[in-house]
Formats: sequence, structure tokens, C-alpha cells
Amino acid sequence: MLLAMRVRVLFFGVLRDSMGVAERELELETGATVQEVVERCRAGAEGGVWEALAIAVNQEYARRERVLAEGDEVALLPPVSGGRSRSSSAGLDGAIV
Amino acid sequence: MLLAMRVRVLFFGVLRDSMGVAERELELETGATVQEVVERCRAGAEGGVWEALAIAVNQEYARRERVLAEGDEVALLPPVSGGRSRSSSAGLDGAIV
Amino acid sequence: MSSGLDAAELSAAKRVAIVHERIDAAMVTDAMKAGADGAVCVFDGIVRDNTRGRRTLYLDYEAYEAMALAQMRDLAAEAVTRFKVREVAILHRLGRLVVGETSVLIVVASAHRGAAFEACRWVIDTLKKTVPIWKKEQFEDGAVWADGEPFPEEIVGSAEGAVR
Amino acid sequence: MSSGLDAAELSAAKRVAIVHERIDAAMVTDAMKAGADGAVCVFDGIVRDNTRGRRTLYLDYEAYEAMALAQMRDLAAEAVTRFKVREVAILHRLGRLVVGETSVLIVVASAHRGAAFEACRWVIDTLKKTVPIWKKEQFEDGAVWADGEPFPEEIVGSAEGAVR
Repeated sequence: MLLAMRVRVLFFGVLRDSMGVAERELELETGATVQEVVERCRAGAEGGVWEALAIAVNQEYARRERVLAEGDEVALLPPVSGGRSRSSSAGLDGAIV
Repeated sequence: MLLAMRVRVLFFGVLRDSMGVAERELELETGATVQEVVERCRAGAEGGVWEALAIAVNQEYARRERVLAEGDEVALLPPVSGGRSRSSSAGLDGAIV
Repeated sequence: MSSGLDAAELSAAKRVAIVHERIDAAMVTDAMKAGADGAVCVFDGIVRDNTRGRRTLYLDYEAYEAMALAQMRDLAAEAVTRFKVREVAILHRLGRLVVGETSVLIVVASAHRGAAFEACRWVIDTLKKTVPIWKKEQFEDGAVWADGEPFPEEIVGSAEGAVR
Repeated sequence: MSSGLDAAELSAAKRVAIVHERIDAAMVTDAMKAGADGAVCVFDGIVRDNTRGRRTLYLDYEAYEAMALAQMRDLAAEAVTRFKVREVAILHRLGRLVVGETSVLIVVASAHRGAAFEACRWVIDTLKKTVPIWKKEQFEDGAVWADGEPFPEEIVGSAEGAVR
């Protein structure tokens, strides 16, 4: 397998806790997409947050089809929860971690 | 004409300016209504604000049919303009007075 | 029972006021916050330097004061009930105000933000239609009593009744 | 031209910030007011003492900071354009916050109140769905990452793409 580039992957929130690290470096083939980063990180990881993630590439939201380049910063973002008061229509709380 | 009671009439805002006084006392027959107070005050007065007035009797909004009693405080209230920012749907400004 | 005022009424009396001095928005807002609140929505109505491009020098506010205060207390109480917010403060200043000064301050404290926004908006919209306060705007070339919004139907009665 | 920042950008940079210390709502609000404003709408999000009846000890906020700040700047600029308000401030605090402290402050200054309310509400609603900030809530018996609201469709792409 030809490994042609490296990207930096960042984990936030509940995902950082479950990965045990805030970031890692990944080696990818030329032409690899965001989706492949998600799948590589997900391999062996548990929990349902993976379905609800958003992805940012170089600090902007990006789709799964986005083709990556050498040195890209890829951030895996669980649903955000800034601000304070929750709208009454929101879902249940997460489990104790 | 049998004059059986007195009421105190208060004028506010543009109405006070056009009446030239803040209040007056009126003598009325027993059974007189708010409407008769409005008509008595309006006699000889000018301006279009009369159509848009609200009336309060003893500091609560009252209808024109309301029957008055001795000593009632009857306030003639032009459309109110407290607060500050005007909604963009509001009408035109009044004339210079 | 002995005082004739229960705790809620006493609190409401302090939170709703007509004043003749500067309104300290920060003091009111800070005093409102309680542990159960997650959201505070504030409306601060300030004197603008113009009306439709005509330069405003100052505003003179006057009120049918006893009635206005009673109406403001009713509004605060109704907002709490209707929107299920925890507390509502309403302050209105009278007298001469210059550009940038606060004429009306509404603060709503609530567990959730949706109710806080809705109650705050409802209070200022309703106040501007029903609370007997008037302002005269002083321009460089004269003074104008600001046109108010028309009274709601339930206040003036039927149009027929009003005009007869 | 020489600095690379025009006046509007410079102003926006000061009005939108991520901070690690206490947010002074009064200072921000007072600094925002200008002569053309008639309405200031403030949303002050504060730490509540409970979530669904479970007692909260404190919250820890963290962010993807550079991206969050860029998103907040975009939100402020879009609110000005979309609602035609004069200016928008957005401040978010990170780190450990105790009950009653302000986590997020949004201030909108505008000539008219309708636009001020609508812009303020839109900013907090959108911020809570799109700005990469997370909070972990510390209860007496453990800590929970608060569930966020689902990302909007335009951010995650099609459901198909997301799950694949």
C-alpha cells in the first residue's frame, strides 16, 4: 500500500475521552477522503457517537467525500453543546462517563 | 337638568396639550356613561385623536357604555407610546405641536 | 398573613417600577439571577438620536403613573404564568431622557431560553400598546407627541362603541 | 488599506471573543450602544443549578477554539446582514464555570426592537447547533458530556453520506 500523505486528526468532547487521546497522526493513500479517516478511527472504537459526528477539515465543516491533502487538520466533532440553556425539544442526556 | 354627581376627568399627552389643562371636574346626571364624558370634553375641541382614545375609570380600562358614579376618576388616554423603539409597521409621526 | 403581602407579591413589587432616575441595567439583571435559571433575556430600550432621519435632542416621558404601574405589575405576573418563566422585571423611566439613555428595561429569567425570549418580547410588545405612558420628542425645529400604536380591541371596545 | 483590517473588521474582532475569565455583561452592553440604536437585546446564558432535577456542581466548557472563533465571527456578520441590525457581540467563556456564571453572552444593537430580538434568538439557536464547543456537566455522582443538538443537514451532508 502506497502511503503518500499524513494528516493530523483531532478528537473533541466525548470522543476525546473515549479515544483516550486528543489527537493522532494518520498515514493515508493519495486521494483518501474524510470518510476513510472516520472509518480508520472508528475501527475498534465503541459507542454510538460516530453516526452523529460532523467533520472539519482545516477548521471548516467538510463532507465525507472531501479528498484530503498532505498536512490537513481533520477534526472529529460530536454534536456541540455550547451556550447554556437547552431547548425543551432536545433529547435525553448522555450516560455517565 | 338634574345634576347629581361629579367626576374628575384627566387628560394626558397630546390631549392635555390641546385641552390646555391636565384635568377638569364635570357635573353629570345620574346614570351618565363614559361616552357622555368624552362628548362633553370633545365639544368645541379640535383634532383627530378623539377617535383613537382609550378611557380608564379609576385606573382601569373601561368601555364607553360604562355607567359612572360620584367621585369617579375618568382618564382620557391617547394611544400610548412608552418604551422606545417603534415597530416598523407603525404609522406616521404626529404633526409638530 | 400578617403583612397582607406574600413573598411573591413583595418580590414583584421590587421588580416592577416606574423611576425618575437612571436605570442601572446591570444591577437589575444581576439581582434577578437565581440558581434555577439557565437563560436571562434582556430588552433595553434606549433613546435613539433620530426618528426617520430627523435629529432627536431629547425625549420627555410622562405617564398616568398609578395606572401604568398597576398595568406593568399585571404584565409581569401574566408573563410568568403564560410563558412559565421564573421571574420578570419591568422598569420604565419618566422625565427628560437624552440620547443613549434607557427608557425601558425588561429582564426575564428562566430555566430555558425559548420561554425567556418569548416572554421578553411579549412584555415589550404589550407594554407599548397598553401601558399609559407617552413621549414627546424634541427635535431641533419643534416637538412632537409620538404617535402611539392603536389600542387593542379589548381595551377600546368595539369600533362602533368607540366612535358611536 | 495599510493595516489590512478595515474599521468594520477591527470592530468585529473586539465584539466576538472566546474568553477564559468572567464575562462582564454590563461592560459589553454599554460599549455596544450607539446613537442610532433604539433597542438592545441581550441573551445571557448562565449555569443552572440542575439538569432535570439532578444537582449540578459545575460545568467544564471546551472548544475547538480557532474554529469556534471563526464560526462565531461568521455568525455575527451574517446576523448583521440577515436581520439588518447595527452590531452583534458574541462572547463565549471556556473552562470551569460554577452556578450563576455566564457561559455565553449575545448582545444585539439595532434601531428597532423586532430585528434585535430576531437576530439575538437566531444567533444563540445557530451557535448551539454549529459552533464547536462542548460542555461536561459535573454532578454529585459523576460527570456527563451534555448531549448536543443534532448537526444541521448542511453541515453533516446527506444522512447517507454520514453513515455510508
